[in-house]
Amino acid sequence: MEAIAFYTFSILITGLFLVTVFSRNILYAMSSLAAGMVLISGLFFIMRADFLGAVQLVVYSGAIMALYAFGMMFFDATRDVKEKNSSASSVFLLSGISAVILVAIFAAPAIGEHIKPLVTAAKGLDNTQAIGEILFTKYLIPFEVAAVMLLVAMVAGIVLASKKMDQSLSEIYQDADPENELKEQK
Amino acid sequence: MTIGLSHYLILSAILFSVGLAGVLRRKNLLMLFFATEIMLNAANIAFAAISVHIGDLSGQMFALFIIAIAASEVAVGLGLLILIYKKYGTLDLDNLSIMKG
Amino acid sequence: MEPINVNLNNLNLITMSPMLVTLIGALVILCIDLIKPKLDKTLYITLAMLTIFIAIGANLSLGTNQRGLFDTILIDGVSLLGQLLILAGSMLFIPLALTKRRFHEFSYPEFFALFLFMIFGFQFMAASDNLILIFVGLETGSLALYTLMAMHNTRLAHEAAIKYFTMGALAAAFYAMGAVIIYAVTGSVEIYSVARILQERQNEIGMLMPVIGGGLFMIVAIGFKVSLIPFHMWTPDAYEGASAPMAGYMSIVPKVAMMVVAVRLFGVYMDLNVAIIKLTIVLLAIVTTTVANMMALVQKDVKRMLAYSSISHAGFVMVAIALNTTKGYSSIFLYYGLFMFTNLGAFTMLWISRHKYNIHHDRFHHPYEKFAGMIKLAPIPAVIMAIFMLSLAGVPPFSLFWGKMYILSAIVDAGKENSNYYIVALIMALNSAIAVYYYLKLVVYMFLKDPVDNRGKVVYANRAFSLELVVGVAAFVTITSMFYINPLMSFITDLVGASGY
Amino acid sequence: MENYVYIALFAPLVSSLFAALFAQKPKIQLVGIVTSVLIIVSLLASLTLLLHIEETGKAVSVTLMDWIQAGDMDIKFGFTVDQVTAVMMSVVTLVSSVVHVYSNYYMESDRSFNRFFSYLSAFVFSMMILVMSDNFLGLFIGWEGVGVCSWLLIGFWYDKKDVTRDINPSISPSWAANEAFIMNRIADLGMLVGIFMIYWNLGTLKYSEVFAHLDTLSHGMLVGIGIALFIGAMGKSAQFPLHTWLADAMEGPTPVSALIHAATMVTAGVYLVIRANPLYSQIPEVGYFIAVLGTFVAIFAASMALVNRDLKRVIAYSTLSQLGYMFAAAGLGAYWVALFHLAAHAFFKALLFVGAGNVMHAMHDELDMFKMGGLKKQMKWTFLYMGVASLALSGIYPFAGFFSKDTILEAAFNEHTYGIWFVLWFTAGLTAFYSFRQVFMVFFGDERYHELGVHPHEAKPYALWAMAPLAVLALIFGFFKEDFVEFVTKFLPAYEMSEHTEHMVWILTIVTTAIALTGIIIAYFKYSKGLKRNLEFEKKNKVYNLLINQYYIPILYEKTFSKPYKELSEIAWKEIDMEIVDAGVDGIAKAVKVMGDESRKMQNGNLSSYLKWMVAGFIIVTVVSLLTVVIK
Amino acid sequence: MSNILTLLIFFPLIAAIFGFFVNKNSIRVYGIAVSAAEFLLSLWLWKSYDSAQAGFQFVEKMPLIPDFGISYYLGVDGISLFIVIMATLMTMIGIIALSVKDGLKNLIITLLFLEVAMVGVFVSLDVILFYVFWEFSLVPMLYIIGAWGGSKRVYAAIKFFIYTFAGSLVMLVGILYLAYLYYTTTGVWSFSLTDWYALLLPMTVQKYLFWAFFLGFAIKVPMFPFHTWLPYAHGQAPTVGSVILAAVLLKMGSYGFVRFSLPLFPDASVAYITPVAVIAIIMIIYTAMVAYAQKDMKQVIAYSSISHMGVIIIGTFAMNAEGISGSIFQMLSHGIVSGALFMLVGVIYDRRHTKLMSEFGGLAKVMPTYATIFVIMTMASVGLPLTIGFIGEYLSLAGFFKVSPLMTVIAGTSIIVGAVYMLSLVKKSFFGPVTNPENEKLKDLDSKELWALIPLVAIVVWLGIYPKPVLGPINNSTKALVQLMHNKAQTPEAKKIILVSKKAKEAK
Repeated sequence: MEAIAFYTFSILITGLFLVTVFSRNILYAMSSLAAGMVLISGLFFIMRADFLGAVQLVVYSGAIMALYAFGMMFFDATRDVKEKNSSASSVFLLSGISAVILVAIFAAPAIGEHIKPLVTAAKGLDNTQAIGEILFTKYLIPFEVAAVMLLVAMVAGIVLASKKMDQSLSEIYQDADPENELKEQK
Repeated sequence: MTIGLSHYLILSAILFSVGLAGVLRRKNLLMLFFATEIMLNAANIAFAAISVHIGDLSGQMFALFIIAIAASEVAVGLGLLILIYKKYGTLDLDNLSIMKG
Repeated sequence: MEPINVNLNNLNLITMSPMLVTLIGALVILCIDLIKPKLDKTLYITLAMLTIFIAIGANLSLGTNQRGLFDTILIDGVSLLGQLLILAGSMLFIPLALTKRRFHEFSYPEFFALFLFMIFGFQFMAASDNLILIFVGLETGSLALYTLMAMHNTRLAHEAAIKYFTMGALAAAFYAMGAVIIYAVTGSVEIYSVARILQERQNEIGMLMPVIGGGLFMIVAIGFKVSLIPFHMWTPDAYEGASAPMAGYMSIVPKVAMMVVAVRLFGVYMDLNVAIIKLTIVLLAIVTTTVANMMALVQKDVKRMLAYSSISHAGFVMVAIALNTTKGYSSIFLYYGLFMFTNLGAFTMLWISRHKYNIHHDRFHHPYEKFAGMIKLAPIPAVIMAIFMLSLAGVPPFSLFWGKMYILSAIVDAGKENSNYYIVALIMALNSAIAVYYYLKLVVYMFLKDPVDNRGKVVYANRAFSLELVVGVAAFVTITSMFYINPLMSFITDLVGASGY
Repeated sequence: MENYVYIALFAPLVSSLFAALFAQKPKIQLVGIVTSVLIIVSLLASLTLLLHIEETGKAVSVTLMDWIQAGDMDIKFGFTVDQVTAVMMSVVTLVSSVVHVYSNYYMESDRSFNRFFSYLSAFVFSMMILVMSDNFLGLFIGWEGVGVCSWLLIGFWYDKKDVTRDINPSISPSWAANEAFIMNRIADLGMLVGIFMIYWNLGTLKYSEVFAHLDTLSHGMLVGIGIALFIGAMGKSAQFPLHTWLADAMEGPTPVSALIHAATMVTAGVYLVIRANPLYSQIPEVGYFIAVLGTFVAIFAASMALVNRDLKRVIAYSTLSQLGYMFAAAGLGAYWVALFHLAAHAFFKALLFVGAGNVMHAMHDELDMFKMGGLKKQMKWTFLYMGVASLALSGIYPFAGFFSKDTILEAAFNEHTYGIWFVLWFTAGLTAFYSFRQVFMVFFGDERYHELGVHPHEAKPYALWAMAPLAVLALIFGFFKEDFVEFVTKFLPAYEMSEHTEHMVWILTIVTTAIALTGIIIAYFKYSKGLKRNLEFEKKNKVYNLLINQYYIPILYEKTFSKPYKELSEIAWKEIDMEIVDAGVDGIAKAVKVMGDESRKMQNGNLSSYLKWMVAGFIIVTVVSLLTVVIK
Repeated sequence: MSNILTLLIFFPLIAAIFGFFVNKNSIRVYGIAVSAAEFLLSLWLWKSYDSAQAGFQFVEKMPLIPDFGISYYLGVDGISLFIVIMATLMTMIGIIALSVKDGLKNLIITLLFLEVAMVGVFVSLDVILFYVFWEFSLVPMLYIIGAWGGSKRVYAAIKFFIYTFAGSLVMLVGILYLAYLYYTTTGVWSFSLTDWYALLLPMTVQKYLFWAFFLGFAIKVPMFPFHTWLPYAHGQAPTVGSVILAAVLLKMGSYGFVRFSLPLFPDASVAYITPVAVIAIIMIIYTAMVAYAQKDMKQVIAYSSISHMGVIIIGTFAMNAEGISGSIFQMLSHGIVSGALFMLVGVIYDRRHTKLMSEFGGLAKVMPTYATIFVIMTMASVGLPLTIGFIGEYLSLAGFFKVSPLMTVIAGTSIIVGAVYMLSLVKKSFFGPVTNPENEKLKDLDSKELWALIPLVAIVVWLGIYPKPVLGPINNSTKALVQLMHNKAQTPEAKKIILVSKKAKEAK
């Protein structure tokens, strides 16, 4: 059962992401990305990492994709993107080799074996509870920092996308200066 | 036939490479960002799988934070994209090559 | 489900104090802006400086070798040093906002808030050995940094920010993957326990591959941030696009933060004596230094040249990581400490000469021609700039010579273990000879050529007192280095040694 | 007596410095007078010393001050006046005095009158150091000092331009001066090497100590030292193959030729051999070589003198030839004979040169003897002086040359080196021939000078008076032979003829005189009347051409040394230094730059390729590392 | 006055900084006054120097970076004393003779900075301190060549800088390695030369270190084939630059050999006598030939410098007191003589703005005083006895004769080939008729130039006749040096070749 689900999901995810990567249409790409994300959350559920699956679903498929969608609308990117994609061979070579490398590493017998869990929650808790416990004890600080990071992202997003940036103060010459810079050029 | 850790890891590896291919291939910055999301997701899968496999929660936490990071990156990245879109009117990275040499 | 009891005393909250200070500072600035917009930038500059000042104080008051907050925060000597360097670099940066010309980024309080957030992020990088926290800190800092760059709001700045951002995203993916691999063999994301577990397991079959693989992924991520070739590609463009002080800042603070991470992470590998990683680091460092030097030779813009030069300096420093000696690690911090003043001084000199319209070149703000004959137009700035260049070139008695000497000495010392290090030392030494050419090129333009035409004021265009002050401080530190090297080095060595490196 | 030593030594120095003060001023007669007087003072001091030594038989030694002290080397300015030195000093100062006084006349209208005296006195000073020094390095000071003075004096008329002449490649005073200096330097290297050998084997350079410890050295080492020192002597005394400079040195003013290139400096080599007699007497094979070389030079130079038309060059070759005699004697161990000939030769050869100076003045610096003739009438005294000198040179009784040269021949005979004797004997005939060829060409026959439009005149009386001492000595010096022998053999090894030779003396004398007279007679018949240049002969005759071209040696040197050296230098500079060494260095710099330009291309500004580089870098690093692991 | 050396170093430094405040028009007098004061100070140093002692005097030691064993450690012995005096003298004379009009103030200040570095190099007994001054000396020289030089000045200046810089970086690695060896042997860091002298190094290590130091010094000297920067530097440098470069900066290299290579690596030095001597011989003969081929007066003298430096190297590697004393004396002699020659060429360059020999001819007639001094210097340059040039050359060759007679004979050709190019230079420029009408009205030396040159002439003659006041202290210190080397030598070969003078032995 698990195997079937895994393979189905895997193939679908891979296929969808391939579409994301290779599609000419930005809408398709985004849709397949979103779908892939959803399916990944499915994988998480299979693994019994319920909380993660939920977060994946909410944050990725919800928030992130929504952001992308807004961005896409802003960019008026519904039409096909004309890309002069760089030579496929080098791309495939590079990504193929990295896949091989990764597989080679992951195939090592030591991976995931003989490891004692270090960070565990109290026994008998389900996944979400366990994560909650850990998140607010062990990973409290990363959690807080992540909050700041999101704040930073928010401020950054606001600053970058705001009207303030439309006119660059760095590029105009202000008259507050006694000397006229243009004159200096002569 | 049981699905072991290595299955997930290999899936992760494949997805990582798919994402990598996208990053290398894409010229449209927005779509390039999509590809980076794929790569991060690949890592997430691996983390979750290892975490579940060994019964340690750090991996899942890591995945959680990666999701947060991905979200933040999207926010900043989109901000930057909007900025250059306003200036250049396009998201094609080939146009961004004033600086070279 | 039982409630979790956490003893506040065990948390050791004090270890967070420097970060908290910066965080509060950032939030205060944001709040002030919300409450009363359109306040003058001097207010924010002062606030930021105050914040950093307090943070430095908080930092200095910390004792070494303590952990806090569920062991995610690690305050050891290295983290103190890292934080100090980060804060000091930031302290030097902030006054550069007070320029004569108006520039986009400094006109908005968000800039200063983001700046403090960035420091906050980097501080966590330095003060943690938890890969998650490092990652989050890294991204906080980096995202803020991208924004700060873009806020310069010129075409080049946007281009630079995008390039930096995109490559950063890729590097982040590599970091994540590296962490996966490490996690997969150790079950831990905390470097100290990673070290312990690897030590236990290192002789198991099939360990070598993931250990090395993880290391290599991390090398990409770290190499990206400290700009090792070939992960350096963003560096020249980012420096060129960013404003001069930001470029100077980027050449130090994020690198220092990442160096701390590198010391922690590769320290593990060094202790394990993984020859491949050692070799890779050394080779990358050699390639970085050499190729960057060669590329810097052919630059036409001073800022871009300095970008390549900072790459080559990073490569030079990187060798010290592979040595795994206290002296080596200490000299990294010494080097960056000295490099900070000299390089920021040089960038500030560029900043002083920054003007709005390109005169000499379509693309470049600071082509060499701009400085031609500077000794005749502005003798003292010319001399100071020359001192910075000579210091960067490693000409004694200026500060970087000592840094260079310590690193070379550390490399030579390591020759006892592996005689190939003598060759490394020689390569590095000869690289300095290549490097001296491009530094001299500027000196030559300033001292040996006649002004291109009568545009004397160009080199002063952006002059302001605070900038001069920074230059003065930097010059002072650069010139008088030989008198404080000893206390500084012993301070650093004590701290580094106390951290067990 | 020490004071006399200092007076003899330093009077010329004072004289030189005094003249130097006015070197750039126009002529001041006082300078000439003062310098002459100072040199005469030196002469008087020398003579006093001579007498003193004659009386006491003891050498006078003084040490002026330390000079070089390094390691174990301790060299002082030490001077010692023994019999040989006293003779040399007297000869040098005497000739110098004459030449100084004479120069007042000869240089009277020269622009650089004062400078000339400065140089001339400086030369005397150097020469005095050379002969008076009590160690080899002091000798070397004088050795080089006279070289420089010779350089200055040969090149005295430095502003003359290089001219190409038919018999000499390209010559001017400055050229000749350089040639002389450089050739001497070649020999000086040999001398230096000799000094080094002495120092490292004996630890000292002082004559007395060196000669006292010679027996501690191996024979090979002695031979080495002997050869090295002799190489030095060869340069200064212009022995083959370092002889070419002497003839060219005639570019200098004639008094200079008289003093330096006839009487004193060129005999320094002979002096050195005499001085080092304890050394050379232990290595007879080297001595024999010296004798053979001297003999060869004697006839070699004489042969060139046979045909030369240049008044001064003829005398120069004769000097060369006579130096050969001296070396022959010294080489055979007859040191006092060599010294005796040295002294005698100094007198008559200086006289001859000074006489030639008179002729040159009269002829307005024309030197071609074919353009002279019949000067007897106008220049009676000069004719007389030159006649005396030529007779002395030819070895006719009772002139000085007779005694000295005869003794050399006897010595050669005595040593059973009959080959040497024969050649020297034959050379005596040649000597007589060319000497009188010269006398006849200049003073007898048609007055060919009219073609040049010159009106010859006799030199001023004081100049003629000044020459008188030389003439007198050329006449009578030979009669002092016995006293001389007695005097110098207190220091030099006595050279006794064997009984057999004693018996043969009369026959030898007659034979020698006979050949000399034959030479004179032939010369008389050939040159005293109706002389015309036979251009056809000069063109066709190979022997003539060989001789007039100095056996083509200057040309050979030019072609084998000077020119290749110059060309090699050009190659060294342009091809090697610039094209290889420097270009190599620049090549490295350029290569670095090119590599910079090449590697800069990877920074092409395109984000996509940046990303690819990053991944490629990762893959390269990883593949290499992992492969290493796998291989291991 | 125990810290006279500090004064000697820092007086010009402070004067240079004060110089910024002096008005342009008065800077010349200021420069002369300061350099003269510095020169007098160095003479005072000589006066207070105890010639009878061989060791370091006026020693000052103050920790600078104590943890790393770096200290401010100064001292002079007979070997360095006179080079210091020469440095101050030549600076003073160079400033007196300055004919530069543009940027005179900058030039004088730069010269004073250069003086700091020069004095510092020779009085430092701490290796890092030495290195600091050594490297720092490049900077002012770069500026002097590059700013006041000829048409290719920038190229020449950069070449000079980078070439020497590259060499000395290799040396730095050697220094650091040696320090590390000292540390591993004794457990303390120290860069004090006197401490290092006590270090006995194994032969293999000595070999590597020898070459590391060799590269640094050889480029500075400069030794073939690292010499090509020199003709450019000299050819392009202004007169004062050439004077100081030839007189002092080149001596840093040869001084380095004496001060470092020999006593630190006696065995390696002995083992490498032959290759080094071969290089030196190539320098002597080959560069003499190149000098002969030159068309430019200054280039002749530039190449002649290399040739003379070859003799110095030969003397240094003689490994006995005679040769080493000779080479040190030759350093002084070459400094004075080539300095004067460069100055003389500068004189004619000021008048005619050309240095090509073909432009001249017959100058002796037009400028007799000039010609006289030139000839005196020529004679000193070719090593005429009773001039300063002879003693050094003689002693160097004499010393090396003990090591290898054959090579000495070959090296001894320097007295021949030296005469060839110098005399041909004199002939081409000074003798013959005045062919170029431009030369007919040239002025002879003016008083400023005479003031600069006459002292040099006086020194040339004085030290040629009575070298004892200089040679004595040199000799004392050299003997001690040789003794030290002998004591340190480990290989039998080195023991044999390093020759302790008998007097020193007896004294013991």
